[in-house]
Amino acid sequence: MNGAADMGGMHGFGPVEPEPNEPVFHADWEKKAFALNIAIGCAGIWNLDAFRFERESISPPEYLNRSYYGLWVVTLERMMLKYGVATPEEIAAGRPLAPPKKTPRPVTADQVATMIRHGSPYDRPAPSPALFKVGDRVRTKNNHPTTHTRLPRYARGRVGEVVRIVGCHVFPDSHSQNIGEDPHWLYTVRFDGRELWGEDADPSVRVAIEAWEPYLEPL
Amino acid sequence: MNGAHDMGGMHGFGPVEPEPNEPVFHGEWEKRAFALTLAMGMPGGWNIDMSRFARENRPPGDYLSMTYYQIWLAGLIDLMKERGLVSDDEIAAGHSLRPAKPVKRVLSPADVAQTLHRGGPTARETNSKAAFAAGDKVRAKVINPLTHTRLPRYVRGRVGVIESVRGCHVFPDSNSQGLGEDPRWLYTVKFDGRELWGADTDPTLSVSIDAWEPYLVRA
Amino acid sequence: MSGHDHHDHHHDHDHSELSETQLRVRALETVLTEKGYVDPAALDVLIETYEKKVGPRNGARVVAKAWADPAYRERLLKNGTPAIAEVGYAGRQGEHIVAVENTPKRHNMVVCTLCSCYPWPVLGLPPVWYKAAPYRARAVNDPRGVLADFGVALPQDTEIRVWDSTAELRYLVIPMRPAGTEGWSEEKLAELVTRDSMIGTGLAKSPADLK
Amino acid sequence: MTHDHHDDHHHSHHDHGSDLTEMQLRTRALETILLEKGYIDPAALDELVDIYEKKIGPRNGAQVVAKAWVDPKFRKLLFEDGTAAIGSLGFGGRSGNHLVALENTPTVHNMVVCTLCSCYPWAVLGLPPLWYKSAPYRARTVADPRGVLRDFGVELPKDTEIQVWDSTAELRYLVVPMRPAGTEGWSEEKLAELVTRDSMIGTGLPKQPKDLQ
Repeated sequence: MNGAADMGGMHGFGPVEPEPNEPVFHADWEKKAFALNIAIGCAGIWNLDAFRFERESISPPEYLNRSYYGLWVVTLERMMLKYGVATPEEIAAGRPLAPPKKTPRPVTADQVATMIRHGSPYDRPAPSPALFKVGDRVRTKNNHPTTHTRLPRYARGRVGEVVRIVGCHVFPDSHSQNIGEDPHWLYTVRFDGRELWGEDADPSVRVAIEAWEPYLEPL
Repeated sequence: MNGAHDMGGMHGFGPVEPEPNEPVFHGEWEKRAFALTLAMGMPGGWNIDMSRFARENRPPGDYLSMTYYQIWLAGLIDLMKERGLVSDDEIAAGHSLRPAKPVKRVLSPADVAQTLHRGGPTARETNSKAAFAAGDKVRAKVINPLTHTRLPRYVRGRVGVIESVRGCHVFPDSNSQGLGEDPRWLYTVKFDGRELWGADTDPTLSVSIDAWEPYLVRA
Repeated sequence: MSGHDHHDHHHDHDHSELSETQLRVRALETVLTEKGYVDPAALDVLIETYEKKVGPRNGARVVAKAWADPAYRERLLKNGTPAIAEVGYAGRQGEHIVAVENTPKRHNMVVCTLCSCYPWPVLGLPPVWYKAAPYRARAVNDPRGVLADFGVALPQDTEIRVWDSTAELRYLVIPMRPAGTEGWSEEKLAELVTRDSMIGTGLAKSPADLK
Repeated sequence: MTHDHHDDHHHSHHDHGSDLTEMQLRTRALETILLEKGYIDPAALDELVDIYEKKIGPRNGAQVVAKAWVDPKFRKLLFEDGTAAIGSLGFGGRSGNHLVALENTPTVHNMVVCTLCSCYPWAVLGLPPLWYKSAPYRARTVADPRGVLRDFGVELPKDTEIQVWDSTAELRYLVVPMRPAGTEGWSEEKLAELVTRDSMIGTGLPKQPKDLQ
């Protein structure tokens, strides 16, 4: 979707302001917001792509004016409502008013380390041979789905070169809508800066993205 | 400038919510903000393109959470401060703290009707020849200036057809930077919806913009 | 452009915001009048003009005349600005007006995705929704969805032309004349012309609506 | 770009008063609901926080870079199969399942960003700093990387090619900066001290030996 999150190439945000000796978390609630999301994220109720789509669906003014973990809290609430983990009344009351529909399988403390070590690999067996190979010139499609996609607007309808075949990966555009992992071949595609930003862009700049095969068409 | 104002094709803002029997102004301050902005144009000495850039040139998060006349007010204040007509301490104090800068003219009540009637035509005489004619296929250039432009992001790089030649008009990209009116040929360019938004767009949709010659190349 | 979809956010946002903005405007007006940059009486005339005098009734008269007078309609479609001046409307934000006509096969819709360009002389100042993100964002890529927000559904095969006012050209939609209005006077016809029908987010009223 | 709204600008970066307390309340409410419904184990939350606040951080990546400076065999593996290479040092898993190392050379400088959200190689760099997740970095890096480098006080020769990698999938990138001169014979530990977090994102360069005096 073309939400506020897709901000590559936007202007007006001012300079980058690194914070000297910045702490990992800026408040206790941020620690909780982080941990809650990771823990419940691994409980198999929803997937990461669906979580990202929910977050980018937050209205642009709110998205741009919430802090990073503020967005995590708002997104967690929306996911809990959407996936039946809690009702609006429970969120408002700040406590459960009924037992959970399905008995949950929480991640316990002793499982955390292995869960982190294992991570969640996205590569899958390939259902078909790859269409493109390294060195191929491709054009990204100019699609504007209202659902989740990982093809940023600044790179749509642009010509680039395949610089890596990553392998077959879960396809977020389908996975986020809970219509299956739908694995597709994934490539790293590199663009000349002038192809993205115009002929007077810095000639020394290249920008690469990862793009699934459905994003690409042969030149 | 790729600011939040350039929002054609964005998602996530929700439905259009027309207000039944909406008043022209939503509060006394909106009337005064509206009138102050128009009245200050004469003594201020800025043109409409400078005024538009002053409004769009602000952090996207702020732009999207300000109401229409709050943005007008913020733009007016920036224009006046840039020209030293007022300063922060005066705005804070709510009073003039030092003598005014001399200005060419002040809008008098008698001027109002006449200036409104005259308006600000942007058409200009020229002896240059238009590069394009109705029916020509053109491509909107990929440009991403940090300064003011009237070429929305959603058409950059896309191919359309010249629908009509509108004559020579003041060129905002120059006029907004005080580089003179720099009149250029102006065309209405028609784009098929699928060219803008992808193959599965409503085939009955076409979108046109008014584009100055420097925005276009022959396709 | 505040977030409409968050109604509570919108309102509590407004109360604290509003009083602060009222104070800022009052401070500005005092500073500018004390410095002599602005004549308060001129402000009142500006406000009076656009709150009371200039509004969509102007455009309705133009549309009604185009419906009733084929020669006028021809002149209007060929060159909007002088034709509209014949009826007495011209000037600021209407220096270069283009009239676009709806037909059974084509529906026109006007937007300014970049700010709020709107034909003031014939329609007055634009409504909030015209200047807000939901309309500006969706008019260009989902006009049928926007029409649905206005309760309007067009046949699937009707061509939809969206005009994004990116220059100083201002567009006025000439809606189709409703059936059953033969012999009507221009005044009566003008009553059928709604503001939204001249933007393209609505249709003209039918005679039944006037009963 | 006038920045007179600096305070507003900041406002959108960090929580201001009301946002903070609002967030504390909302988070507490969520935790209570999820805990009492049995969805979470509070001890697991503490463990998660402890791991990412204290255990996993940029020192992991510094160790990888130092080894790549010293050990040609490891360097070759790192650029052929980043995941296996960091795995051999015990790093991997979450946000490190598909790691790709990027080699800075005298003619090519790499920078990593996630314009769409905040993708970052947790396994080797821990959780991302605020600026990495903020709009100024996400918006500008793909279009004006040299401008962003200036914000970090870094100026590269005009003809150096700048490669920006936008992490749009689950690949996670680690920049391997050039080894500073004057470090012949240094141990991996000592070399690792020169490797700053920013130099592994591409917004900074490694420290020089004299910086360690």
